[in-house]
Amino acid sequence: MTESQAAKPATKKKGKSKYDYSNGPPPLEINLTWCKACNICIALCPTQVFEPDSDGKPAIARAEDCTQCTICWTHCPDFAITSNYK
Amino acid sequence: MTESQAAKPATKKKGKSKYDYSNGPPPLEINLTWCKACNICIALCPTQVFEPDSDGKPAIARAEDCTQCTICWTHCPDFAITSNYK
Amino acid sequence: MVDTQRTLLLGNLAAVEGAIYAGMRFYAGYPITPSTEVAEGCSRELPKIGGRFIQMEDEISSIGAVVGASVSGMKAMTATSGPGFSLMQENIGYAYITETPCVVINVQRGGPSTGLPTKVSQSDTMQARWGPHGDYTAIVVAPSTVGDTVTETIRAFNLSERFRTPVVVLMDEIIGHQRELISLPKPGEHQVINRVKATVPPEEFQPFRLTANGVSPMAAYGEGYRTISTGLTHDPMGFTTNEPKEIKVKLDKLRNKIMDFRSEITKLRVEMMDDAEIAFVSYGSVSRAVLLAVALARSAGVKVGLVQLYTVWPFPDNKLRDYCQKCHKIIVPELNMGQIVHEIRRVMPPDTEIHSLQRYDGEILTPMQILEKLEEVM
Amino acid sequence: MVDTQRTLLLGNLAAVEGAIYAGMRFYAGYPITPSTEVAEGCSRELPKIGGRFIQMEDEISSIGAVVGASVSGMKAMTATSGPGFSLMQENIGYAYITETPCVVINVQRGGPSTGLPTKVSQSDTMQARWGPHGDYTAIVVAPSTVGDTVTETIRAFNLSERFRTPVVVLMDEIIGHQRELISLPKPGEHQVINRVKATVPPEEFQPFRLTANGVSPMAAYGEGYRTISTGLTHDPMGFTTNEPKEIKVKLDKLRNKIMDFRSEITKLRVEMMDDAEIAFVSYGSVSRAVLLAVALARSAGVKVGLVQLYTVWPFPDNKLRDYCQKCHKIIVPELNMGQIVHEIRRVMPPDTEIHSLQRYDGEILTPMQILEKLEEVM
Amino acid sequence: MEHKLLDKIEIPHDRFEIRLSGSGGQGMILGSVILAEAIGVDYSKNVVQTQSYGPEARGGASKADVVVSTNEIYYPKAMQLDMLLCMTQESMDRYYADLHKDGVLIVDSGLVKNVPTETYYALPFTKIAREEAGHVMVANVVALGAIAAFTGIVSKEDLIDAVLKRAPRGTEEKNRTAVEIGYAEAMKVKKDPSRRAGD
Amino acid sequence: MEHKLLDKIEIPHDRFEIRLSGSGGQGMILGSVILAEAIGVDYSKNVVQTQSYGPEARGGASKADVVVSTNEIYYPKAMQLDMLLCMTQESMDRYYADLHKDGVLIVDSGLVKNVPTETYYALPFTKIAREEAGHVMVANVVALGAIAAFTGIVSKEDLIDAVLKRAPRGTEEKNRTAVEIGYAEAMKVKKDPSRRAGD
Amino acid sequence: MATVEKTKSVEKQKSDVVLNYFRPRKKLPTVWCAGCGNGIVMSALIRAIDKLGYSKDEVAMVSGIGCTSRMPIYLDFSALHTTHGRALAFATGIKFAKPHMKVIVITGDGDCLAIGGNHFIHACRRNIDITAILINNHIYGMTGGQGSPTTPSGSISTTTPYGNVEKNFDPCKLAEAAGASFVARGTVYHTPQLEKAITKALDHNGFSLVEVISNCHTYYGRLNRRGDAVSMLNAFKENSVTTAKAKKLSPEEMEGKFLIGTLHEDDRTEFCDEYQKVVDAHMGEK
Amino acid sequence: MATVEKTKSVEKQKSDVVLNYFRPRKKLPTVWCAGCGNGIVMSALIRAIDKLGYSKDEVAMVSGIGCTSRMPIYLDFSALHTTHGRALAFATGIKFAKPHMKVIVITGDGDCLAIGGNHFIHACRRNIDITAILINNHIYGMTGGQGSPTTPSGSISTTTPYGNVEKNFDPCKLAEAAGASFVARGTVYHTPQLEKAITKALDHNGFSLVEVISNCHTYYGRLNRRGDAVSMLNAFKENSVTTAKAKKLSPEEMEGKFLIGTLHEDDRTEFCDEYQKVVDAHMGEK
Ligand SMILES: Cc1ncc(C[n+]2csc(CCOP(=O)(O)OP(=O)(O)O)c2C)c(N)n1
Ligand SMILES: Cc1ncc(C[n+]2csc(CCOP(=O)(O)OP(=O)(O)O)c2C)c(N)n1
Ligand code: SF4
Ligand code: SF4
Ligand code: SF4
Ligand code: SF4
Ligand code: SF4
Ligand code: SF4
Ligand SMILES: [Mg+2]
Ligand SMILES: [Mg+2]
Repeated sequence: MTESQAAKPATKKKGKSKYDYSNGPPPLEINLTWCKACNICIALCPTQVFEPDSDGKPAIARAEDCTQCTICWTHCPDFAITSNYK
Repeated sequence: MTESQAAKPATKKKGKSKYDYSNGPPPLEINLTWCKACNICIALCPTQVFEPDSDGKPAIARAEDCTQCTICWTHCPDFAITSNYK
Repeated sequence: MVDTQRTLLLGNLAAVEGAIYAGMRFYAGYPITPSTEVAEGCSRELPKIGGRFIQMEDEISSIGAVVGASVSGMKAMTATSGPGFSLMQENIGYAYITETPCVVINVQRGGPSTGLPTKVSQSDTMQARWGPHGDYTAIVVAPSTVGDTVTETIRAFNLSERFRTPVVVLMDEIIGHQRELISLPKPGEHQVINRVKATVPPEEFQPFRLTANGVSPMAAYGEGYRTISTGLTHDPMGFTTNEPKEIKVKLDKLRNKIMDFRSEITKLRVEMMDDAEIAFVSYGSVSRAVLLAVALARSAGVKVGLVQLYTVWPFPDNKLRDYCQKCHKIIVPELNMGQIVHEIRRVMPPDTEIHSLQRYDGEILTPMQILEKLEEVM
Repeated sequence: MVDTQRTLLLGNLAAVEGAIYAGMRFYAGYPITPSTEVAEGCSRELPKIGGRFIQMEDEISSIGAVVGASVSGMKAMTATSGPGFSLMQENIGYAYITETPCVVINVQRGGPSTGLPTKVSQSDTMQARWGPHGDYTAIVVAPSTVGDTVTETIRAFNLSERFRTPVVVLMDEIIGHQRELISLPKPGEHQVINRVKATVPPEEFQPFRLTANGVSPMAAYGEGYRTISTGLTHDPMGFTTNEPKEIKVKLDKLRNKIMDFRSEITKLRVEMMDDAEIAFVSYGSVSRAVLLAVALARSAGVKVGLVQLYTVWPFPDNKLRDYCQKCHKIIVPELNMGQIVHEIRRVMPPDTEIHSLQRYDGEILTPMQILEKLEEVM
Repeated sequence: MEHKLLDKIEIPHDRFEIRLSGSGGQGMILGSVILAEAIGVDYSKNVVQTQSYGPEARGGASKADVVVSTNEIYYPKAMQLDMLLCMTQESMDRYYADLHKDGVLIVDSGLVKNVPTETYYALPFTKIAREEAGHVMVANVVALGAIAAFTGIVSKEDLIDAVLKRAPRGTEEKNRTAVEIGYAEAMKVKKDPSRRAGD
Repeated sequence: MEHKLLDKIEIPHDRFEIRLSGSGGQGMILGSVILAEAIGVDYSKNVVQTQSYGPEARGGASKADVVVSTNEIYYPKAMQLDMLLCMTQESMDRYYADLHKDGVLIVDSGLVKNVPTETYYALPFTKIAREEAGHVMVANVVALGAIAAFTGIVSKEDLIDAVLKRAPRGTEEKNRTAVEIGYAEAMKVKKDPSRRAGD
Repeated sequence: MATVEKTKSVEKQKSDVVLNYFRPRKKLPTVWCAGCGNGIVMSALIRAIDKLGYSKDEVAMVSGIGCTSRMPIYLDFSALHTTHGRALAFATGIKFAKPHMKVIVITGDGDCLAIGGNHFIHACRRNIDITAILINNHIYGMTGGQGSPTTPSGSISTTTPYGNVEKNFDPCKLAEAAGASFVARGTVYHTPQLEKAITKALDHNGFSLVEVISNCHTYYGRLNRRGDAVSMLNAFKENSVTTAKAKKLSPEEMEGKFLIGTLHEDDRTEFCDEYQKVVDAHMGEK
Repeated sequence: MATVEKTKSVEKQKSDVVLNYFRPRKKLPTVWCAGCGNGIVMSALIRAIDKLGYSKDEVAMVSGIGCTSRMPIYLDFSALHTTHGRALAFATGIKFAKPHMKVIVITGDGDCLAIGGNHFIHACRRNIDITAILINNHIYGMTGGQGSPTTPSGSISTTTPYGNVEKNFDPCKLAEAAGASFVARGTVYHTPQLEKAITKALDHNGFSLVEVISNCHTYYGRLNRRGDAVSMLNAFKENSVTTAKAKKLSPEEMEGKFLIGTLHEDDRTEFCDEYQKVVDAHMGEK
């Protein structure tokens, strides 16, 4: 895989990310030990990337929609989200 | 003596008081026990009514010049001056 | 206010109930764990009875406002814990010298400094006596149960009004944060003492006059007596003085008005001391563990008893000596590194063995630990 | 700084000279009579040696800034008197628990409260031991002359750095406001102790590690060790803890690091005690009157001596017992209503007669009054 | 160590000590208060309630104790629990050691999976609350109902009165139902020894 | 009262105690500091200087003491004055009682009118300062010169050195003159017993 | 003669009104230095109180520690001479306990703004009906001339021997930002205006501050070569500008001058009044 | 693959930069409630520090007592977790002793403005180069929801059960009036702006304040029916207006809204710098 393949912006579609994660790691890493299930990331993500799991913690449900907008991880009060791309 | 005689404004003269103290009590009463000889009254009197005595305390030297302007007694920090007229 | 039937009451709220019963109508304070519920309770209850609650900007101003309210005529109190109590020391000293009645509740937690905000301790015992600078004499009472807290708070106000002096109620996290089912006292059930008011004509009034019982009548604001209270050493008129003789008179007054009436002020609970050979002496929440330990030891035939100090300061020298005269051993369990034990050493005859039982890790002494100590000492 | 030839020095400025000699380069304070000249002296002298003086907004922030400067690596002090000392108690407690070296000078005046700003007293003696809430152990030294003030201030800094703890210098208005001709110590004349610095690699460093001598090496800011100091009870890493075992370890450390080295800390002046039957025990300025009284009494053939406490706290139990073992009577002159006398009662064998000689009217005890007491006791 | 004195002493059974434990949001403290008030309707009983304070109380482990006695309660803290309710695995692990060997253990079987004994009562309080009482918030009240049934320390009627006194306006029925269901489910388990453990 | 011990004791004469007294603005404190420094040039002498603090120091009565001894000075405060300077009537009235019966009394004869003894030295220090030394402010220095002459506790030269060390720049000559005049005038009085009292 | 007697006493009233307000049995003169501005403020304050016609019993006077703070000792009101910096805290207790009293706080720049700064901003914030008279002499007088939070940058004090490196507060600006609803400044030179400012402040319902620029010639004056009381008073005259006049001046013309007059006034609700509403709403509840 | 690895780590840097700043051996998660704004501020602060490129050794972090004040415990800087309200006093000692260090104070609305109000205004007055991050959640979180000096009038807290009768401070206005030379406000909703405001504050020489409007849903939110963390964050979005936008709004449109952005900036001289001049002028004198 070359640099250009990983996380390349795809064609712009409304509600769709310009990144293509199909060949790379998931858009984000979530540290479930630190996450306290506050729901902020889930609620604030503009493209509804997350669904709550049974503990109320974020599960990446629509990776392809992640635009790497930074909103979830700059708002996570428990430093539980890191991006693999930005 | 009638009211009108006591402390009647005389004809206005520059540097002269409109009061005539010749028949009444002196324009001001000075409590020398409280006075601390700060010099404020002596210095601030616009018509130089006072001269310092040997202790530096105010002596009424030119009673006739007192215009009852209130300056000396509103500035006396030791409540040592009261007016007999105003 | 909750009604007088049996109610499950938090220790900190028992202090509120006791205070209101005693006539407290003014509270100023600053929140701090584990005393906060006292403030919260007052903020809820006082408006309902026309009283006044104010949350101040810190503890220094809290005791300041309390003194202000008291000199102007109200019964007033504040509550705090270690860090806040340290901050109050200067103004508590002001209340001593101006002979202003008021009550300061210290719900003790572990120290020093921020220490252990949610854990129990009795480590402010010496501070309650010696915290402010200068010479004065302190009255300090210490409840051990939720029920006690009601009655000791009433007593604190009574002593405060009777002797014109601040009184400290030394509670602790265990008492403050436990709930007990208790019946609140009915009106008239306890005596309520009010300060002696000025009656002489204002021009004759001396706000700090020496009297037979050492306590000067006090005038409220707005009643024709316009007095001055100052933290500078003063004469009977309240006027500042630098005269050695007048200074001595004032300081003697502060001591004698209390020490001459020590027996009226000191209060002890005495359990199974008649034939006791070994005595426990304790105060505050730890007394309850001691009570159980004593009961258990008695059941095993050990001649042991308890003297519980409801008044910690002034220290009840004589009463304690009397009750313990047959004891050759005294065990002093405290939730600190050994504080009141030094007083007991000072007071008791030289041939009495004094044992200090200390716990200072944030936990309460258990009856078992107390029994272990008893066994060790026996 | 004045040069080392004989110079007429005000007591309060002697404290400045001693402190600078000991390496003090940071002063934060708030003016208060009769300590103000300490601040004024520092404001003049420190810039000349690259040190720092700041007048803070109050006493609470003064001791706060001092602790801040100390943890970051400087030797720092403040000076105050009764009311300000009361206000400092909370943050002195913070210095105890965070084991921060610093020196607090209390130039005592009459209390309680604003009391007697320009008059002498020794009534903060107990407060210096028990003022802050919680359990801790205090080191308190007390000079009696202008010369002493230099050396005791140096000693205070040395003890503070040696034991990582705040040290209180208990002066009083007489010492602070008298001038004496003294020779300032030359460089090297007195030992100057500096805190033991961290040397292990940062990742191994434990800022509150238990060591053989109870004292943990300390890291300054900006030197690769990034530690945390907290007023919450903490473990050897400085991390807050609620674990009973860790709590006990911390509190024991605060006590043992001092009490295990008590003999190194306590210092006494012993005069004519070899064959003394009656001893005076005193501290601070009153000791000078006692010295004269003892000399005069000796001249009249009375076997009397003096033990002067340069270290008031920790109380020198053993040394005092040793020196006074042949004395059946001890007289304790104090400029208060009787404070340290209780400690002496606690320490001395039961058959020793202890007499308290008190003066608390703003004046110093005169040699004649001391002799009168001696005569009364004899 | 040999204890001449201690070995002679037995803690008398004039006390009944109950602990409710779980996590911060499960209402253990309120539960203990209600329980204490319900028990206290009987004037012959003295009751002391204590609880854990501090950071734990805000999210982590939470515990609340109720000590009941017909005599003066000298020592206010629990010494050996006669009954322990565990609503989380963490509280189970932490407090089991405090339970008297003959004490009653009650667990939320939906949340507590490992129980270090075989004699205990298990009911899925949270699940019951959600599914049968209308809201997961009343799981503590369901548990109170069960405690009444298992221990008999308080009557169902007194418990319901106490619960209703504390219930926010509008939630009265939900709360009454919660007690009833908890009580009923517990009675079933109690009567059916085969259901004493597991779920 | 009978004092077995006290009657036996006599305070040894190894101390010389000096008090300068007057009103707030007369520079008594500075005077005592200069005097102490001048005396201290002699390394065999110990010197302690004390003064009154407080509101008095700001305008009313003011006093400053210097205790001199060749031995260690145990007690720093004056007990029985060997010399008393009074620059106001008030200070005269207040401090005369503290003077030893054989002590030296020196008064500003321009300001102190009633002296309760006949044996004392009188010189109009303030007048001398104004008229002969150029400024009323140096009256204290004139008095220091006189003290040196009357008591011999310090040499004129050491005194001048000490005065000059403390003199504000530009006032050196005025101050030197003040010492000289005070010293000279005192010497005249001292030599002429008929002038010891009165003025 | 009778007529003269009467006239005399009537006419004399304004200048000797202060004599009616001295605390019985307390001896004068005051402890203050000759010429200290504190006495000038005291007499303006008394005239204002007299003009407003308060009975002596309805006035409480509270102070902290400092030269300034000695004032209540001399006056025939209920008085609390408290600890350094804490006057407003004690005063809050009095006012809240006795809302019908007029509570006046006398305080110095050190007392009010150094150690007492927190109580100051909080009294402003609460807008509790207390009138604070802050006598700003730019120094700690009582303790002998140390720098205060109003000592101008560059000025000498005994703790700023090389010139003050700190900035100074503008107490009026601070009070307004903290929430005070009446703020005025006067000087001991401008006695009629001072009397008026104090009158307005006392009459205002809410927290009111009157900052009075005053002279401590003994320390501030001496250390900074500002001469005696008279020179300092005259300097206040020269360096002050009324709010009205200031509008016509350019920033350059205002350089080195300070404003006098009413600087801020609003009608925010008062603390005790608001609390009373809570009591009225909940009184008698169980 | 190598290329990807590298790219990944480079790109990841900004989101995981905070991980590089945790105090070694200190365990996470934090003590804070789920969703507490404190963590959001902490991560913005770290990004700002990282961006400015300070070495860890040159940063000192000081706090008082409160939920907020626990922050320095988690971060790998020299840290002082002091007594309640006193952080700025201790910080002043550190900064003055070590003027080359970047001193950051983390404080809550109670810590900074109630008990600590005096140190706050004096730090502003001195204009000492400290950056104070004031996390304003309008309540005392740590002690369980009592009113603070920023609790809005009318709001419920455990000590204002009938609605707060007091007025609240505007900390930014107060700081400016007291003399702070940089003042900004942000919220935990506006994370990029917050990071920028903190960066500017840190970069400023002089006292800088960043007030951060934050959520204590556990107490303030619950007692005042403001919902959970998410609803409170969203409310911050709706109720805030940037300084730029505010210029275009009428007073009516601004009603109930608060400003965010840089509110004040000036270049007054800094305290330590000024003191250094005194040292330079007098060093070595006798
Ligand atoms: C707690 C405390 N700290 C310090 C002092 C000492 N002190 C007394 S008055 C004062 C300053 C007074 O200055 P200011 O308020 O300006 O009043 P002024 O004397 O100038 O009128 C100080 C620092 C004190 N009495 N108490
Ligand atoms: C001297 C003192 N008084 C009171 C307290 C109790 N206390 C701890 S934190 C706090 C308030 C915290 O509020 P804030 O600063 O707003 O921080 P938050 O918890 O909201 O982040 C209080 C009153 C204390 N620790 N010390
Ligand atoms: S980076 Fe933005 S789009 Fe991607 S998950 Fe986070 S909030 Fe959603
Ligand atoms: S914002 Fe963070 S803590 Fe909150 S749910 Fe998302 S990952 Fe978990
Ligand atoms: S009233 Fe006026 S004119 Fe008369 S003496 Fe006083 S100042 Fe002079
Ligand atoms: S103003 Fe007053 S005190 Fe001053 S000199 Fe005149 S009368 Fe005397
Ligand atoms: S020292 Fe200053 S403020 Fe104090 S009385 Fe004298 S002139 Fe007034
Ligand atoms: S109580 Fe409030 S401030 Fe504290 S951690 Fe929880 S949400 Fe945050
Ligand atoms: Mg001043
Ligand atoms: Mg907050």
